[in-house]
Amino acid sequence: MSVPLVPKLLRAHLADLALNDSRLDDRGQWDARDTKLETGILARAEGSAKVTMGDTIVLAGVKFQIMTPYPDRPNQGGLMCSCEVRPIAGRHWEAGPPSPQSIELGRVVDRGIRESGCIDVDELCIIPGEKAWQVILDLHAISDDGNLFDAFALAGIAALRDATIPAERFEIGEDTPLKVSKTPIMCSYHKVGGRFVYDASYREELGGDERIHITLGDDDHVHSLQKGLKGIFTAEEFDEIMEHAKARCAELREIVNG
Amino acid sequence: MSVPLVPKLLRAHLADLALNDSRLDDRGQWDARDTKLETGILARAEGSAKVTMGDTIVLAGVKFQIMTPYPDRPNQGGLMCSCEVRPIAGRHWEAGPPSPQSIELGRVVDRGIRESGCIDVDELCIIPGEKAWQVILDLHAISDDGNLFDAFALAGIAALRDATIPAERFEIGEDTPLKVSKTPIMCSYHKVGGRFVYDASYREELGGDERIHITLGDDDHVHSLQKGLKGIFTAEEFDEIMEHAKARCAELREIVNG
Amino acid sequence: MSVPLVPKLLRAHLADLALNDSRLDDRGQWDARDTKLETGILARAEGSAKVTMGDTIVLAGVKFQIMTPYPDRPNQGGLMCSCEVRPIAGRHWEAGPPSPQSIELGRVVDRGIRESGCIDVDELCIIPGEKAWQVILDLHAISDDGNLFDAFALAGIAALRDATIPAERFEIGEDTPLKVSKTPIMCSYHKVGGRFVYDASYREELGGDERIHITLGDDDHVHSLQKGLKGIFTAEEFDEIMEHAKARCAELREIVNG
Amino acid sequence: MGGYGDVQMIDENGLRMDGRKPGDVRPITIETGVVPVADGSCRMIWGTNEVIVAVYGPMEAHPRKIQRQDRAVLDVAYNMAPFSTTDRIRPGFNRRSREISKVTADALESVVLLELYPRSKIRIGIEIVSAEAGTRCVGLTAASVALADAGIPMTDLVVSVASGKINDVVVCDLNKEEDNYGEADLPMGVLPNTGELVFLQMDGDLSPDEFKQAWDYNMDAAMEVHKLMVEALKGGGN
Amino acid sequence: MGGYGDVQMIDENGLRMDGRKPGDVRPITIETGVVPVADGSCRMIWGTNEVIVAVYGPMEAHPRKIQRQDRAVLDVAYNMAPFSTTDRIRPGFNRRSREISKVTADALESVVLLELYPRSKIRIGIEIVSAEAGTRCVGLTAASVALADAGIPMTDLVVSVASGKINDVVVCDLNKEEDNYGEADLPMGVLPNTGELVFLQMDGDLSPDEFKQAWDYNMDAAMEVHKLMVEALKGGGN
Amino acid sequence: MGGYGDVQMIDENGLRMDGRKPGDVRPITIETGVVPVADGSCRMIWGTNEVIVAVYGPMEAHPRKIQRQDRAVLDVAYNMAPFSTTDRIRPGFNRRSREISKVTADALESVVLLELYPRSKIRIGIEIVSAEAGTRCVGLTAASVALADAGIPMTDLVVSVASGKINDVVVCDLNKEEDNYGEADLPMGVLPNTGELVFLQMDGDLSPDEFKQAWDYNMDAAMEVHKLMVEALKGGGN
Repeated sequence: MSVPLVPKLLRAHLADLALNDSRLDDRGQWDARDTKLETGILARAEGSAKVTMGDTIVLAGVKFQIMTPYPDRPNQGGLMCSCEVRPIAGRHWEAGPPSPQSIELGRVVDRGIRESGCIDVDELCIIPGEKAWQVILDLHAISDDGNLFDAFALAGIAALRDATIPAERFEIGEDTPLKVSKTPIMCSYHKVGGRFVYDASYREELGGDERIHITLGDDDHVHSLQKGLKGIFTAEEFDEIMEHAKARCAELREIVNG
Repeated sequence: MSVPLVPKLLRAHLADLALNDSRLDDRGQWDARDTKLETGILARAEGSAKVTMGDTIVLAGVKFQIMTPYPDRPNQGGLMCSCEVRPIAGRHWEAGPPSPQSIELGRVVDRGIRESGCIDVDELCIIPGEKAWQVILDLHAISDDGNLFDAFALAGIAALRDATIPAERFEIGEDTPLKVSKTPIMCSYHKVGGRFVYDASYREELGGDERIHITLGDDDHVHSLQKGLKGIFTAEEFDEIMEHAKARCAELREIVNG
Repeated sequence: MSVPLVPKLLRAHLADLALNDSRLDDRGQWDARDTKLETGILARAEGSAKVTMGDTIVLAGVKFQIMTPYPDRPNQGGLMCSCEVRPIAGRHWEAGPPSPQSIELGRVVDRGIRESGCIDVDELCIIPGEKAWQVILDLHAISDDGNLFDAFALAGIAALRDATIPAERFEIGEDTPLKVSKTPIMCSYHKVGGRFVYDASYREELGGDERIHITLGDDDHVHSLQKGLKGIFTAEEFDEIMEHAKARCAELREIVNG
Repeated sequence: MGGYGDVQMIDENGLRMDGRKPGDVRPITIETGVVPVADGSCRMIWGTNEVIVAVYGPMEAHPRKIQRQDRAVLDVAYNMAPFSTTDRIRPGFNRRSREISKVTADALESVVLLELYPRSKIRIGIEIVSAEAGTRCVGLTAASVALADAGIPMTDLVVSVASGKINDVVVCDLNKEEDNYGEADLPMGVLPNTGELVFLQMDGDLSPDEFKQAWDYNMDAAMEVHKLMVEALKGGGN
Repeated sequence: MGGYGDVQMIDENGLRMDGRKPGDVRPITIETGVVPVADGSCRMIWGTNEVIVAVYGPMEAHPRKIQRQDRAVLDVAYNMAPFSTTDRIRPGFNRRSREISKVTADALESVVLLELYPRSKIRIGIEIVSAEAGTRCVGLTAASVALADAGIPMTDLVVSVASGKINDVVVCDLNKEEDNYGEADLPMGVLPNTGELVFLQMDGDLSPDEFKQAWDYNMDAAMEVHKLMVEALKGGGN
Repeated sequence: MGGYGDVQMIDENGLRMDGRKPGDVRPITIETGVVPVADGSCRMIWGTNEVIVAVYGPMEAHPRKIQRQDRAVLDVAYNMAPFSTTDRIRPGFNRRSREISKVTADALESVVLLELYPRSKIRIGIEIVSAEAGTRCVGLTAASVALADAGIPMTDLVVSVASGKINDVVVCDLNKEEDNYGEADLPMGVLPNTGELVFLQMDGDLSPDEFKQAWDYNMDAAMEVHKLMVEALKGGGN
């Protein structure tokens, strides 16, 4: 991502809107954009999902490979999560080696899914010490109008839930659905115009300050947190965000599980 | 290769020459530069060739390695073709990672040789599923005065025909000549001054537009084509080129086979 | 390392000092800065050393890995020496891929140690053809005020002498000290103000010309030499340097062995 | 080209495994405006290929060394998504993608009126999200639709089709199995208004007669696909 | 988080394997001025972590494209030395190091008065020469001491501590074994004068109540460590 | 240095396996003008080493950051062709080649009158197309001939030779087998008119006396090779 000059006029405008408790697209502070989830949409992937949040669109695809288990964990397969934002996704994404921003994006989404323990890597073992399944979740941005974090996380867990282990193709038994025991959901908050808002658009990200990413699992258990960018926040601000995240994650979990 | 500013004067001059059916070095539209082929000229290679076309000079060297056959093709060895143009070869070739131009150069030459099926990869198998010969053809430019494509292709097939499998050094039997059953030959055409010419020099390339590379095998079978660079051409132009290529490839094939 | 503009004033000042047989810090031509050696100072390394020479500080750490011996040397383990100078070490060291300067630094220090034969790689074999110890010596600069070469070489041999093979952790017998049979020592000389001086500071390096690195072993045997940077020197200059090196290497060898 | 001539892919009636006659093209769907943040975009489904293209620009060309004083530059990034094929593709640098990006840019630069936008850049991202065979053709064709959707002036659209040979029979628009076992592949990029070419590659083995047949199939198919492109751009493609 | 809940790491008296109570921090030593050629520096020994930080600048920011017209940029390079861990770390590019460098820079940019030095750069090199657990916290904390040692104006120091969970018990400042077998890790970066935060990450599994406990442990520990930092900067730390 | 002292490489008459006496140099052929598009060039065959060098320039130095206001820069690219050795060499970045390029540039910068060409660049491409032993010496020597062939003013030619030790005997100009089993290698770069040095490396084990002998062999050999270089430049070398 190239570094845009901080748009001072945009910042001033966002601050004005915040004073009137409004946003660029007239949403309230905690309102989400229209969110749609489709699964099973990629012909070659073993599991897939497409998430649309306003003008943000992402795809997730699951593939399987055979791996040799690590010597210290002979009974375990693996889960790998990889994120790519390529020039298709927006004027501000240039080709080239991964930027610090996209590395952080991948790692934060990966952690939210992995740390929830939603995939039992012991169940991926085929022959202890010799063969196991490696699940690879690839996240691919199509259109970035902000909040790729949440879109990737949502598409990612939905694609895993949609996935089938292609055992027949590898000649090791029958195809079976991948077991996914939990549904971690990420909610992200950006400080825009001096206050935190939910589900920021790209222009809000551009004129905003720090952001906080929260991944919650079943029973409001916390699985991952990340504060990104320069900025200071108070414990009270964090508590308010956390309360919203609990409610919103539950809503989104319904969509995935339903 | 650094991007030279398009030399407008050169283009104008080339257009004038074309109107008078002439070229920078007084050649006719379809005339080749003086072409020489020597083989067996590199002390450490298992097969080698040097091609001189005017002031363009290239070397080709063949080496052999032991490879494990790919699981889905346990009875096959491999053929790899690699192209390098380093700073020695001309003022316009800078050191650094491979440029798009040199990647295309390598891939086009590689395809012409590989797609002809001139090497039977089944014959390279030593022990099915375990050991096979990998033939590596390295193409190396010494002096680039244009048309590296044809020089590389010619040196490449000649070096393969010169090659001996070094079985003794690897302690697996006696040295035998590498079997090469066909003789694919590439001819390249550049649009210069509004018409296509054969065997362009570097200055013609610099002031020219698109180029077309044709690899023909025995009986005028087509093995590979590539159009390079910006430019539009008609079916009639292509037919004329193809007719010349058939005659010229046959001439060059005589030189290699002789 | 970024390329500093050659500081002409600094060069002139250094030339003046040389005329008066003096140096920036009042040392004589062959005088060393205060040199300190500590060993066993890194908690996670199997052998370690810290060398302080004036304001130059470096660390050396030894780690062990299991390697498969090379097919042509089934009874040998390996010794690898790796050098890093990262942005912590000085204003003039930028992050990024290794510069030509740091590559030379690593290779010269590596050769001095390796060529002395101080580690008998046959003794590192565990099971012939299957398992052997690979000794990895990592040299890490903390503060670069000149003459990293000598500091790295001194810390390196001292860390090897401090090292214990961690056989227990790898479950192959008892921990034993690494055998180090010789004590190669490097002395470096920079041409500053038109004459060679020993143990140059960073500012002397900056305003100096060529440098000569000499590694001597027991009985004044020569193990490695390297002339670096642009510059011409005479056989007489070299002889004078070599005489000093013999005396100084013996002194430093006492410190390491003691 | 795999060249396994012993797999039977044409039946006794001269039909292909998916029921097509030798000269038939796979089913094609074209949709524009699918990337909301882009200046122009296109999704093309061609057989089970699915390709998404976004166009950005004209915009400032940076770094400055890529600028041309007298025209715009096209910056084409063709990429296969990791999940687009049966075996996952590792992301990152890839010579094949670089080469396809380059020949695609070469073809499109032949029709875009670059001199209208000196010193600027037009970026074209081509993502193969599901790959069957002929992705470079689908990518190039979809890119010309996306450029038109972005309102970039062009002398013509570009239609790209590949014919090939299976079981010694020349057929149009190879599908996946045909591509795996086929003996030749001839992709072309055609300007439908004039029949001129801006893109040409070929791999494999074709006799002079076979070559002529494959060429003709491509030309006919290009005219057919062109109609669908025009419809999609008129708003009827969705 | 390894998540091997069956290794017993808290004894019957509620003490941890190294004898600490759940809320205790490991022993800490802080020293400044340890890199003679730097403008400011700090060595922090925290348990068996050993971290050295050097600060250079403000100095000219180059290449020019990284310059900001209205403020300084922080260039943070966090790195684990190859010999800093039980298994050697290969030098070179590393996504984890990049990410930690970035979050550390984000945290420090929140307190350094960057607008005092337009167009300049402040470089912070963080070298982990011996790693136990929590190196990112030690690196960030030591970096704020080194910045102060260099005389760079800041609104506050940053103190970073991580609490976590082992055997279903929330504990402060995980050591190596606890980190290997622990079930959660919550590192925070706190401004001791206001209790505000500039850094926050978390991995693993914490119920809402456990999360609250871990948060509180971090806050208390931060205040304790802050005292040692102030002492070191006053010259009493060595 | 392999250091296998048990392979007998000197016979009872003190002759080496290729019939040379200890102080003898391998046969050498020198030819100029072998790269037609270059400003100067040289092919040197030395034993079974074959090296081709091309010189371009002085020309504009770009990118501008490599320019020096008061002198030209030398851009040396030493490379071993993939087919130049028994086992193929993978193309691409290589620390050994980088280091040899650097020491070669350092040596040549000591004799080229760089200050005649401020802000410009002289590029020297050194390709080892067949390697025996001592390629860095042959490359440096051939480069000085190619510079002279290009008409670049120099204070002197550079002649580079390596002596070494096999079976505890010091010998001049190691061949391939001697290099594989030898115990030391001392390459030097000499200015034949003054006997001064611009290049010096050494690896292995030499006693003070052995070192003196190897040094003297190099000096004598350099004078001998110098005559062949002068002949080739006068036009008699072909």
